[in-house]
Amino acid sequence: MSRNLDINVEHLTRVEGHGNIVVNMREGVLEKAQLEIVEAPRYFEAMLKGRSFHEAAIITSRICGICSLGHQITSLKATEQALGLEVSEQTVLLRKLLIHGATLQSNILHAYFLAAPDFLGEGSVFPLVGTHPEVVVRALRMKRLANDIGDVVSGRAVHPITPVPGGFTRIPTRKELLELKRRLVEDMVPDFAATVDTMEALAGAIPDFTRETEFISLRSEDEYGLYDGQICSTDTGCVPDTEYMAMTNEHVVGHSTSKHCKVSRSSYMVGALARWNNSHDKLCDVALDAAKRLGLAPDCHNPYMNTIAQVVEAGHCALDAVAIIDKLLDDGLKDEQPNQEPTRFGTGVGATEVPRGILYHEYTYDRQGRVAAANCIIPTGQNLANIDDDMKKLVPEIVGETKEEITLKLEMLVRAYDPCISCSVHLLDVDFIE
Amino acid sequence: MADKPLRTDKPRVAIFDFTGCEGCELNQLNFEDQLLDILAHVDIVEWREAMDGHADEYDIAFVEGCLSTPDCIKRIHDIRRRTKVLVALGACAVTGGVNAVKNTRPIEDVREEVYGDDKYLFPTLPALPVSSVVKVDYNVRGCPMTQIEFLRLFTALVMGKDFVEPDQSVCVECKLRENECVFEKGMICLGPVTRAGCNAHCTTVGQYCTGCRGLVSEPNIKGMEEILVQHGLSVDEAWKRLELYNANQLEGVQR
Amino acid sequence: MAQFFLATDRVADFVAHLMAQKPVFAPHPKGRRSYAFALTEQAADVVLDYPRTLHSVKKYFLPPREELLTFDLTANSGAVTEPEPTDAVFLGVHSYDLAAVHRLDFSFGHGNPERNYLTRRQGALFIGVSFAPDRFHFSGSVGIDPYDMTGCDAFLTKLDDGWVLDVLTAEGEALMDGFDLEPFTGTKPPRGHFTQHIYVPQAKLGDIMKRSHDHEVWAETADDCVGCGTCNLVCPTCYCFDVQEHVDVTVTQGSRERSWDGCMLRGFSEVAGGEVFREERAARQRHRVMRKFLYISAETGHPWCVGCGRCTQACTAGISIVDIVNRLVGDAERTAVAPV
Amino acid sequence: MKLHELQPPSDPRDLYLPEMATVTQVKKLTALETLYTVEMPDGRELGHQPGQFVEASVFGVGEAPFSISSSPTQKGEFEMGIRKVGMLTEVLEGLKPGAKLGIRGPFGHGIPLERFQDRDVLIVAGGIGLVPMRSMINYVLDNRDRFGKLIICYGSRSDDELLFTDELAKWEADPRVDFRVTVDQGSDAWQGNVGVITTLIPGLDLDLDNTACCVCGPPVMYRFALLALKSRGLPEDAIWMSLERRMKCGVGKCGHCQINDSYVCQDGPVYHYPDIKNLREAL
Ligand SMILES: Cc1cc2nc3c(=O)[nH]c(=O)nc-3n(C[C@H](O)[C@H](O)[C@H](O)COP(=O)(O)OP(=O)(O)OC[C@H]3O[C@@H](n4cnc5c(N)ncnc54)[C@H](O)[C@@H]3O)c2cc1C
Ligand code: SF4
Ligand code: SF4
Ligand code: SF4
Repeated sequence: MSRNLDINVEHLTRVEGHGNIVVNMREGVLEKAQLEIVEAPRYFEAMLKGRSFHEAAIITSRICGICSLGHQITSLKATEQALGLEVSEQTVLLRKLLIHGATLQSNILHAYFLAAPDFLGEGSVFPLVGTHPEVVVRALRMKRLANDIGDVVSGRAVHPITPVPGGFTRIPTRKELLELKRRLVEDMVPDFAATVDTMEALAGAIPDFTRETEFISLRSEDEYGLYDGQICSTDTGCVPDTEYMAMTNEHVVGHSTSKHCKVSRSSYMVGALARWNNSHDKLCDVALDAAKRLGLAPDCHNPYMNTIAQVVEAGHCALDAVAIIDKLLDDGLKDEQPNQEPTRFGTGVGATEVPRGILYHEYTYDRQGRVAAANCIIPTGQNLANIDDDMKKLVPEIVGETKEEITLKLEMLVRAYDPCISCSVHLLDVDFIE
Repeated sequence: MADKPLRTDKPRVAIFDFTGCEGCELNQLNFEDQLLDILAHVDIVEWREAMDGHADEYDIAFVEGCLSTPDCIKRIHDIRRRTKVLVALGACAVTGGVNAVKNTRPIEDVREEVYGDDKYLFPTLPALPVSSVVKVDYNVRGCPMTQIEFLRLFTALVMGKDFVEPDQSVCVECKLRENECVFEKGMICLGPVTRAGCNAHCTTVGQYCTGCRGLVSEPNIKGMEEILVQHGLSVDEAWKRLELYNANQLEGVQR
Repeated sequence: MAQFFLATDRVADFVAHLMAQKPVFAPHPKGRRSYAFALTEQAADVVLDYPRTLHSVKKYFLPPREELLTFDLTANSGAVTEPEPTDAVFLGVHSYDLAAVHRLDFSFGHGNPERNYLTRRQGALFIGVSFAPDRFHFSGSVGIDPYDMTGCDAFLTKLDDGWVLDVLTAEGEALMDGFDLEPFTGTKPPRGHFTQHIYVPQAKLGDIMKRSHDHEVWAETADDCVGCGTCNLVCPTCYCFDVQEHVDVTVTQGSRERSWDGCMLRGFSEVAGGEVFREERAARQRHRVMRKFLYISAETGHPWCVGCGRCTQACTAGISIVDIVNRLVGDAERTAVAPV
Repeated sequence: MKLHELQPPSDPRDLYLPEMATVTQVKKLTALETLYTVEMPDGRELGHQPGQFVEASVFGVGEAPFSISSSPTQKGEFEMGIRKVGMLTEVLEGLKPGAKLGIRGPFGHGIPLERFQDRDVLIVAGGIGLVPMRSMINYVLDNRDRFGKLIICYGSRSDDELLFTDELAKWEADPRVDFRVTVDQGSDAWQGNVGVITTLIPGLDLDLDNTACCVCGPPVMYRFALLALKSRGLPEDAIWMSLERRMKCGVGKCGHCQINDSYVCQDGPVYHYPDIKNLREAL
């Protein structure tokens, strides 16, 4: 088929940040298929320069409101490594609990509010308030609880307050943790089961599309690695987090204020699907069960399934959060003060799995404890090349469909990555010329 | 309704984002307990982060983010023309937010540092608060925007009454909550010159106030600098801390 | 009335005995090195030997935030929020804080007696405790001794190995009922010395204040003062308040709420149209200090500062009310004796 | 120790609970000012003195002090003249007859009528200061034989901001009233005096030994009006003035209206000039 196609989706909706989808086909030859990021550049690395180590995480959590917790924790890990600050086991457990809360929150938000409207043929979640009130109320209840984990443990779900270099400025009380546990067990577990039912009913709307690519994520031998682990690639195996540069290979691409990344192929994918492919063996039974019902199998190469991988992961986060709370309470909560006495001034790297994929921060500090150099590599930035490559394969496959169908599938593809464009990227616009 | 001043029509609300982290918008989706009540009082006609669709006119426009590109300036004028009430949502929109830290350094250095030789690919301006370009009717301060303040403003707008910003220091709310002052812990704090309204959220959970809600009117900056220096910061570091959220407001203030 | 000995290792039992009868509000550790009055849940949490609490017991009679009315916007009707009467023991109150309560009794009991305050205040029983003056206390200068038992139902005076328990009223006696106590026959140890002093009595201070309206100390302090209001908010005798309306998100219900306010805050003396009557921080500092040592004092004969030292300890800018007053005193004396 | 001496007040009317009064008439005075006629519940008399004020409120919006503009001789209802300046007053402006309004009061010291009795009465009112003074003016007119001459000096920023224009015309026409009015800036149609209010004072025919004067106006006016009155030879103890401060309670607790040791809501708003002339911050 020799078709001419110009798709330009400006300011793609229901993603975080501003991006455009641009597709050009001339005489059946695809000239261009890419996600353009039009978010205004923010210059965070430059803003960090000269700031005190007390401020680094406060500033970097403002890179992105959706993954503020991820940035905060990653930043703290980099700072602690650079300054030689040891943290306690309790601190690590509390941080893991926070990551579970944030992942749960973000995955639920994405599945229900941003992706589900596509499956139901709606433009937003608001019409669902009228048509599926029980689903909306359930989603809100799950989101509330996930956010409450953030509120209780970090003072605030968006731009957390209490996690600081070396620990926490406030330790949650036993009572607060018990209440979170009660709600996780009594509300979240049944709500998760109901979510799987809902998603199962909708899964038929997920396009069937496969493209082999490289998947990169953290993997830990002890658990489903979100807080720490080795950086693992489905192509090349694992390296320690300090060698992160070899696993990203960042370069600037003209159409994007965010930097693109590639490692062994022209592109790679990070995020829930990458974590699934690398670490599915570490998920709890409830999550594995959900995966089976939702048709998610290991080595899945359909990027649209990322949304399903997020749902599966949400179940794991909910249950593992309960396990972490039990451990914290069994060990007895200690009223610890953050350890903020640097033992050295050097370079440190933090790598964390945040909802959209692996996130890296690297800082170098001077002898006054001020940032001398900084580098942040954001998951959505890493995925951009992969999205472009997906589009290049997808468009010819669906070129026989109507412009509206093609546009919708492209938008859904981009949304499936749950891109967080304000970290780096923006929305899509598709314009057709035939 | 003769005996009630409340308005009866549902205001049309639109939400826009400029340069920022979108945490303020996210915070609007985080009103899980109130979202349905809020939706009962307004019609949301445009909100890119949450829905498809576009409207030509609105009663209330919430604007998040600072203005940092020529395109931002164009868009904000357009929004101002289409809306009756314009609300700046969050620190980025109200003061420029953390983005304005870049204004304290030469813009060329900033661009070079992040994008190297590719620096000219992206147009950029100083990070400006919305009010420096168009008239802003109300502010919801904070980074992220303070939820309780958003609700206060929201109810005021729905009732058709004015909204008065608090103009006291965060110390007032901090004391109302009987917190131990973080200075007692050997930390520093910007609460004394920062505008209240957050119910001293950060200091209540043991972190220092970073000044995200902007300055009180007529702040004694010299006095605040002195306090920070007394507590061990260098003058330079004291100013860095003060500028984190207030770089635009402190521009030209004597050190 | 009777004097008993309470050994250190029996204090927790004593607290538990009180708790069995009434709710007990007492000092607890708060934060890294502060104390705050709180409802006692475990007797062992109570700290009797402490320098000062963040807020005084004022917070129980004049809460930091208080609902005055609730209203229903659909019916356009309002109802008073009835104050909860107090039936509790306030354990471990320092003499100056009780003196401050008495000053508030005056402010809320005279003129237009206020039901909210008086209802809460009425049923309060006090067990005072002595204190060792630290570098901020100066209550001795305003006539309040660390061993002063005025207004207490019982009083604990610190010994090396325990406490002297003075039982002072019938209510106090009733509280001790059933608690085994041995009489105390010794003498109380001498009380600790103050390191902070105001050098003239209130009788003279009022006069000095009257003449100090234009003293340069106000402007000088204003250079350092950041107008944060902390000094007002921690003061046990400050009682100014703000009133605000709150409407809930359904826009059908709401409340009229008052909260502590302070004259050091710029907006406090603002009137409609934006004019601020005490625009200068210097004028506000003067008003605060005069309120403590001149205005109400001229009417009652008592200083309205009880020497707790809170404002000085808490001031973010390190401003000391004692230094201000002594500066005025010193300058007044110098001009008084200077040859004409 | 229990508080034995001080019992909570037995008065069932709570200090802070407003009574729900009814707005019976709303009349626009100028672009900014509106006159409200208000009836207390069950038609109860408010029972005020000229110069006193009430705390008026709208639930969910706020409460503020407003002078009572009608004379106590006007029974059954009272009036308030309110300028739109902010949140509450803006909402008040939208009220229609039949609306309910929260009222507490009357509060404060009004004009001490006994000190004005049998003397010539001089009223100096600037701008919205005429609102409370109107209560006194009409009181004097309704009790004509108890007072001497009535002299009114009224200054306004411009002629279209003049309040109560029909009453002004009546006073002007009344042979028992010496009525003078001036505007800072007149329109083309304005034929009367132009100039600030103090320019009216030198020309007044005053019986200096037998005049009681009350002054009310914007903060800046007082100092100049006092100077003018004193330079005419009016003794200080013949002068009263009404002051304005923000109030949150109206009953001498909240501290907002305090000028040195004086609470405007208790000791004022009408003060005897000798009592406050040395009160710094007062004028
Ligand atoms: C004795 C006396 C008599 C008076 N008589 C009259 C009269 O006859 N006619 C007349 O027009 N005026 C009169 N006034 C003035 C009148 O009280 C004011 O104009 C009135 O207070 C204006 O109220 P507002 O709410 O409309 O305006 P604003 O002062 O703008 O409103 C402020 C409102 O916001 C609230 N507010 C203010 N600051 C804050 C903050 N920081 N945080 C939250 N909320 C805040 C206040 O509670 C108030 O409700 C009189 C004043 C006094 C003292
Ligand atoms: S912690 Fe900060 S906000 Fe709180 S009282 Fe201290 S200085 Fe003020
Ligand atoms: S003025 Fe200061 S020292 Fe005096 S009672 Fe108040 S807080 Fe205590
Ligand atoms: S606490 Fe200190 S800095 Fe704050 S208002 Fe009082 S005197 Fe000023």
